[in-house]
Amino acid sequence: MLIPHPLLGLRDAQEFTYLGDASLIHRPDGMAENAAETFFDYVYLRDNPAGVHRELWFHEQGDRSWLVVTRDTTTHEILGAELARDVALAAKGGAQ
Amino acid sequence: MTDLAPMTALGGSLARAQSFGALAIAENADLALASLAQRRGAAQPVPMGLALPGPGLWHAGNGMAAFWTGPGQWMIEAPGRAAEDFAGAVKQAAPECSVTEQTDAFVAFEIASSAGAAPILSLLAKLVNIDAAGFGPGSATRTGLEHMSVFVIRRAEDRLAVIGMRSAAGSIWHALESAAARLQGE
Amino acid sequence: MSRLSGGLIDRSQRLSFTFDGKSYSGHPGDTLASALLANDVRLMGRSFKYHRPRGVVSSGSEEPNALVELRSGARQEPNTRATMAELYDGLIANSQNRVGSLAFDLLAVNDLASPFFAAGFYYKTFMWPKAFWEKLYEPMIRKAAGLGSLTKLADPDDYDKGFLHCDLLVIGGGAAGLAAALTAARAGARVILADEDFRLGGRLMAETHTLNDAPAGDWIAALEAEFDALPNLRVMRRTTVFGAFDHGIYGAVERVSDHLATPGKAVRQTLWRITAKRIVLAAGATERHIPFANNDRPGVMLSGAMRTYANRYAVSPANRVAIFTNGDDGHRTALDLMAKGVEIAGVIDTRTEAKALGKYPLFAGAVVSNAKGRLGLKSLEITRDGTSHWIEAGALGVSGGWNPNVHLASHHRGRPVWDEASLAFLPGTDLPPGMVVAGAAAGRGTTHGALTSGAEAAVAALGAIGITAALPDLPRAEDAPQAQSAFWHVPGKARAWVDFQNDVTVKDVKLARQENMVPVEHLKRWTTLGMATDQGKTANVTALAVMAELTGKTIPQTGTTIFRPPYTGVSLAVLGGGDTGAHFRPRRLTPTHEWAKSQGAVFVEVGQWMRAQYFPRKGETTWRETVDREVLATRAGVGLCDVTTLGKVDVQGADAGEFLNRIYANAMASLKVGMVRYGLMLREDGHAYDDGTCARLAEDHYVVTTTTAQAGPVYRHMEFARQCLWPELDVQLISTTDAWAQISVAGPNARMLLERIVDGFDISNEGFPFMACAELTVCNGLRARLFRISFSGELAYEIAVPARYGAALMGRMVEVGADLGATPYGTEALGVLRIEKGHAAGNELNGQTTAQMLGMGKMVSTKKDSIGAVMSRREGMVAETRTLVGLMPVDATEPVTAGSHLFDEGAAQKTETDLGWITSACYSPHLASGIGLGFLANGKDRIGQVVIAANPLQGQSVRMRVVSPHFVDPEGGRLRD
Amino acid sequence: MRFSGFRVIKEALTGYKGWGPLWRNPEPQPSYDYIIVGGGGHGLATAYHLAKVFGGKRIAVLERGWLGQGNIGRNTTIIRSNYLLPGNEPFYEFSMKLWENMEQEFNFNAMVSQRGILNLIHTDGQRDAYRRRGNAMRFAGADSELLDHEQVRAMYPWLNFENARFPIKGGLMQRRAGTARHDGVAWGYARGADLLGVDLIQNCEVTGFRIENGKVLGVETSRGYIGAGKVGVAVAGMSGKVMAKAGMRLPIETHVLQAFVSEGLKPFIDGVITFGAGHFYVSQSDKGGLVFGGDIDGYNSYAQRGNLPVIEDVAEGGMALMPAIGRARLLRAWGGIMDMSMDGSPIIDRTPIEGLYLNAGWCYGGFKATPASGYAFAHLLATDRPHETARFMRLDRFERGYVIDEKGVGAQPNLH
Repeated sequence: MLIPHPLLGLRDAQEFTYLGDASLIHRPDGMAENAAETFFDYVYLRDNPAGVHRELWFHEQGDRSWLVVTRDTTTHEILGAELARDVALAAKGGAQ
Repeated sequence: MTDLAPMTALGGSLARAQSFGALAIAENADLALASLAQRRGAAQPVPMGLALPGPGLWHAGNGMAAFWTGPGQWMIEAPGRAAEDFAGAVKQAAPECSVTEQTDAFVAFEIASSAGAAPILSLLAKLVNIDAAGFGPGSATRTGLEHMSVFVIRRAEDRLAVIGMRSAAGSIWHALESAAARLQGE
Repeated sequence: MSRLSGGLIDRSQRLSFTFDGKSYSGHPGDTLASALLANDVRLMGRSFKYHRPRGVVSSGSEEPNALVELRSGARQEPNTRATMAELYDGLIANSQNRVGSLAFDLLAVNDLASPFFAAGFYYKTFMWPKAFWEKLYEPMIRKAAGLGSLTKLADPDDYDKGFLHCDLLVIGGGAAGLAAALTAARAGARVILADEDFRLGGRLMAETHTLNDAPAGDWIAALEAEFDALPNLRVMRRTTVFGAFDHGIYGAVERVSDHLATPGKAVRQTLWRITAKRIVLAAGATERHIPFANNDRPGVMLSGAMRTYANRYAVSPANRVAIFTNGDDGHRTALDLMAKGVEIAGVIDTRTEAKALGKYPLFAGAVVSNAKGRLGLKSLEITRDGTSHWIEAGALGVSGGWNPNVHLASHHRGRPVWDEASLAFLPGTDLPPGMVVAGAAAGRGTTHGALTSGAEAAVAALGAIGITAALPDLPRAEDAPQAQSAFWHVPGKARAWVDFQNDVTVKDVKLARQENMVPVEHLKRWTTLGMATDQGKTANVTALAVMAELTGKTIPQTGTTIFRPPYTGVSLAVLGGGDTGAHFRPRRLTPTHEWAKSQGAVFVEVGQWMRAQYFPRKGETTWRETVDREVLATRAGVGLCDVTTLGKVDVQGADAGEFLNRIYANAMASLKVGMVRYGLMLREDGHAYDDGTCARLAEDHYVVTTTTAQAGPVYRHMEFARQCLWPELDVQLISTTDAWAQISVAGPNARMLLERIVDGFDISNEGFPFMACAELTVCNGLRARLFRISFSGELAYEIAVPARYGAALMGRMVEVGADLGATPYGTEALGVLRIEKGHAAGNELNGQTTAQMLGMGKMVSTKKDSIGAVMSRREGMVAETRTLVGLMPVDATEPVTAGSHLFDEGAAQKTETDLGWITSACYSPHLASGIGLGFLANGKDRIGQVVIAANPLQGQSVRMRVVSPHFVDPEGGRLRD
Repeated sequence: MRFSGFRVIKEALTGYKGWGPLWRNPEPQPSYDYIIVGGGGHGLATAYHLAKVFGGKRIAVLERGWLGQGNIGRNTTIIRSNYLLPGNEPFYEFSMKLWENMEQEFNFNAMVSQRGILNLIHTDGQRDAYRRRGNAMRFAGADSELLDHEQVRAMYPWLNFENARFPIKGGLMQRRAGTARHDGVAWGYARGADLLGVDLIQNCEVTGFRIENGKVLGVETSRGYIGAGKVGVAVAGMSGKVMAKAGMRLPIETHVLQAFVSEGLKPFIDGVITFGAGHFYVSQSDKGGLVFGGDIDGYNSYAQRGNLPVIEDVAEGGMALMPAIGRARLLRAWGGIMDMSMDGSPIIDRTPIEGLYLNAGWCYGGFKATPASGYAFAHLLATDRPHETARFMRLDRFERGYVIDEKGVGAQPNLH
């Protein structure tokens, strides 16, 4: 597979380490009242779609960026890739 | 100056060098390295007057060079300055950055061709999954090589540097040596 | 005399070779198969199940019969297709899958018993008596099965891997592929043309068709000259593209030296990973045979292969040859052979309206219904309108139509589509992205069709990536429609082979139908159809057609087979690449490796690292003796150990403290500059992840250490936290593991030793207390880092210097500390020291344990959010009562063995009563007893009690006293002195 | 019809006239007491045991394609019970005992062959861990032996002992482990179930569940609605997709695992060998092919095909361990989709929806579990209580903190 790195172009997927669903970016608040429930959901439950999947890849043998890659799990077609850091910052309201 | 005697990454007192037909591979034991990372929200620095290159690039100037290693991160190279506290010097030049000594974190191998670019390209094809067509002089990237991760720098049409983990120097040498020797056998 | 005139062989040179020990000769340009035929050898192998005598069927990689063991000794290579083995001088080949000689295979008795061996028979028997399966039936079956043999000797050859990139990959160097490559290369695109053959041309070499009214060879030669001058075109002969993988990556094997006796300095084969923007598949087509009774006699072969042998290799399998065909194609063979002086016994054409195209006997509307000649075809039975007669023939060419080679087009699970007009499966629309199919593979099998479709495919493929290519002037070529009528098999009661190698007959397909094994995958699995080394290239479509006929369905309703990589067999050695053996994985050496070697150290693999395990001295006879000495020397004087392998991560930035607070279960932001703290990391699921120390060198600068094993994962995890979880924090990370040689200096004399090398730095207990750290210089100005931390329980430090000075520093410390008892120690002593002190390591931190089990439950702060904190409070984890304890045998002479399980005395020992296990064990010279660490249910409450350490695996059962895990200095006084 | 050697001879001499369909092709009934979704190994074994052991009647197995088309038809055929944890080991040992008697029971030769499995040891730490495991096996009633370097060498002298990156220091041996002919297992259970009256319905895809008031009433299928008393789902890699139709998210990800077979060779390897320092395990089939595999590809996938790097990785491991296989050829590679659970262990449990039961999370280890999985799932369906050996394989263990994590890698399915 080839991963379209947003800064470096197409890169051999072997340079990357796969983690899983990009929802792992959205870590719940561990000090909240309902943390037990939200963390169970966060750590263990997955949509596991047969189709478009947003997922985390780490460019371990490259620039050490975490990427959010959008990929179809039925065809392996890659629909896009972003720096996970940008995705995470956007989710936090663009807080700089 | 310390009275301890340094040892090269390959375990010798002298750097190793060997030729394979048109290709010469040499351990560069005197290369100083320091990493430099931008602090959050800070402007991109110009340490010691060296313009820092963008993603995938290497740039030389002022007797030094720099290559991009990640978003907001570079490696600064200084030939011949391995014995110095080079990171200290970089930190002084870029006090607002995070600077880390990396000289001995890596082993550098300089590969030169006496027959132009072709042997370099053949070697690249056997070593790493980099499309040589888009990897002209001034390119630098990190990639996998025989289960290791290395920086590959195209210093010139006929010159290449492979920089990898110092502790794996022997394995990297073995990979380079085997590939070069087999090219010779073809 | 089977050599004909002409052909692409070099008659000026003679190559000698042996087959089954007998010497023959051939010429450069021959394959083993063509050379054997030229020497009148028709019998080349035996079938898989019935051990039927077999001859060569094809002239290419689809060959099911002529499989040999090529070469000898460690280079012996089983199941090599004689049709693909290029002849070289001194070639040695042997037939396989036989007991006795090839002509008198004792296992041919299987053929006589064949009624008992019908499809699926073994599922129905061999069940009684039960014990007989492994003892009798199965060994018998295993011996009889299999094909060629491996020698159990290591493959002596070298192999390479490499990476290529191109705009267009052209797979197949026949008419279509050549036209595609020419078109694309002239347009300036980066092109790779790969063909499995050693010569370009594909079927152009096998036919007598002209191009621009001249022999096709002329055009190929001109083209090759032009190719040589195009730097943007890489022609790869002897290269099989075997698989289409994701995103335009194709696997290809180049047989660099397989045509030579030995590879010499080069490699035998190279595995290429080709990344192509676009692909033209021009893999040609494979001819089908037509099953009839005894159609597997040596001498019965594909009609197109017969043409290849005649035109390319100048050989005919016999002097008198017949053709059995369902279309015009068979007649071509007759004409070509006649032109070379071979006698045509007749063309048997299933079509009643068939016309002879030359002066040969024609049997129109007839079939071949039987064949005689066990070791080589002698005669054929021809049946027309219910009457039969026999004719003499030494070979029969069978032409049942052509199957496009759509394999690579289907590697992404695309389904080929049945085309009734051409009676073939054509590539569907669900091709791998970027692929265009051309030539016979796309059903455009005439020479003109192949050339034009190849060129058009290149234009279209390049157009899609913005490269404009022009159609070249293509040579004038034949474009005759090939009339053909569907005819799949000759009905009859005797066995008619569908799959030659695996001995699947029409009867087996019928039986599968009768037993409701109708879905094509059931058919395949029940009969083993298409599962032989040829993967059913010549069998599958025919079998589908037979099944369709039986069920009254159409062929597309019956199904298609799924093609999977590899297209043809790929040697495991080339897939495994060059570096195996000692270079299977990188070897990381510590900075003191060379020094340790000079001291006679014994090394041990620790993940990627090689570490000194112990340093034997003269007179020491066992490793234990050495280790005991190293441990005692450390506790009594000072020990030195290279601990560089521990991961080191440099953490900088204004928010470094806050960041580490969230990474570690315990607090790090509150750590004072110049101090070190032990830290425990949890995984987000609440289990212990890694431990180590965290040193604060400056307000905005920490150095984190990890365990050796987890250095990579922890760094990745920290980058995840930095980039994905808390990108708003100002933190920068970089690994510095290799940058610093780090040496542990442990023992009561540690300070005295260090005082001799530091440059005027106060390391007194007051000036540099337990858990202090500093940047300083040693040995006259060498920059260094000093940490006062202890893994051994002794007064201890770790000193770090730039890695290139590691060996020198170690040597210096041993030298200046000689009077202090300075002793290098290895990982064994390191292990003993830490077990004596009760420090958890890999055996305890195995990913299944919790902070609570490690006795560190209280370290998990409830005042802050940190990774894993929430999940560590789940019911099941809180309820866990096993805790880390020390264990000592009641009788000190008894062994303590890690991996023993703990039980109450007198309890029945089973899963339900299991109380825990011993994680680590060693002999403690300090206590003169074996000791262990272990996890024990309610461990804290059991201190002082006796439990049983059961190790039935090794027949051990030892009474153990439960003690504190801190065997040495439980109060920690030594650390702080 | 009963199969036997005598019968095979008789049929051979009389033109096979007596051989009939191995199972019927029934039309679906309007409703069943039990519907098993998934005609793979686990589904077929469940139906068989439900009918045979628990007296279940009116049972149907619904299969989207052909029987045994999933992982039962493409795996490396290994059976073993060499697990560590109490949540797993008794279950797999129960499975092992069922394997040992299944063929005589369902009258079909599935070629269960106990030629042993050898897990190689390369470090002292690994030896400690394997000793712990081997002892755990003993306490659960399984067999295990710890071999030293010399014992391994005596068994397989041609492994790479001389020039190995990771020297072989010994091995954990389970002699009762081995292989079974995967298709034969599916067919044996299918035929057995059919003979007990189970309707095996092929080409019948479940497209939805009819659920009212938190109770399942039946399933919508490509062949119409079918009512059900209880519905058991055993669809392996499709678990996420199928259970989503019932509105459930699972602690499961779907991944691709590749398996490989070489061309046929004369007997070379007797038992199963696993090489822990690389990613490689191998056995040799009765037909002569080396059957081997390694790690999963590592990314979520439903595509049923893998990529080249894993093929290379597995071959590298193979070459490192046994350089004598270099000149054998890879014949076929195929990818199956795996229901990788968050702790690497399976789930056999009720769901929050009444009447809907789940059998999933087998990762790439489902084949060896086939008999016990079927038995335990049938037990659960019939009695609403978990089978003794499967009592830890609960769906709520993740929330409650009772994970069964053999590898100790936590909630990351691609590492299990």
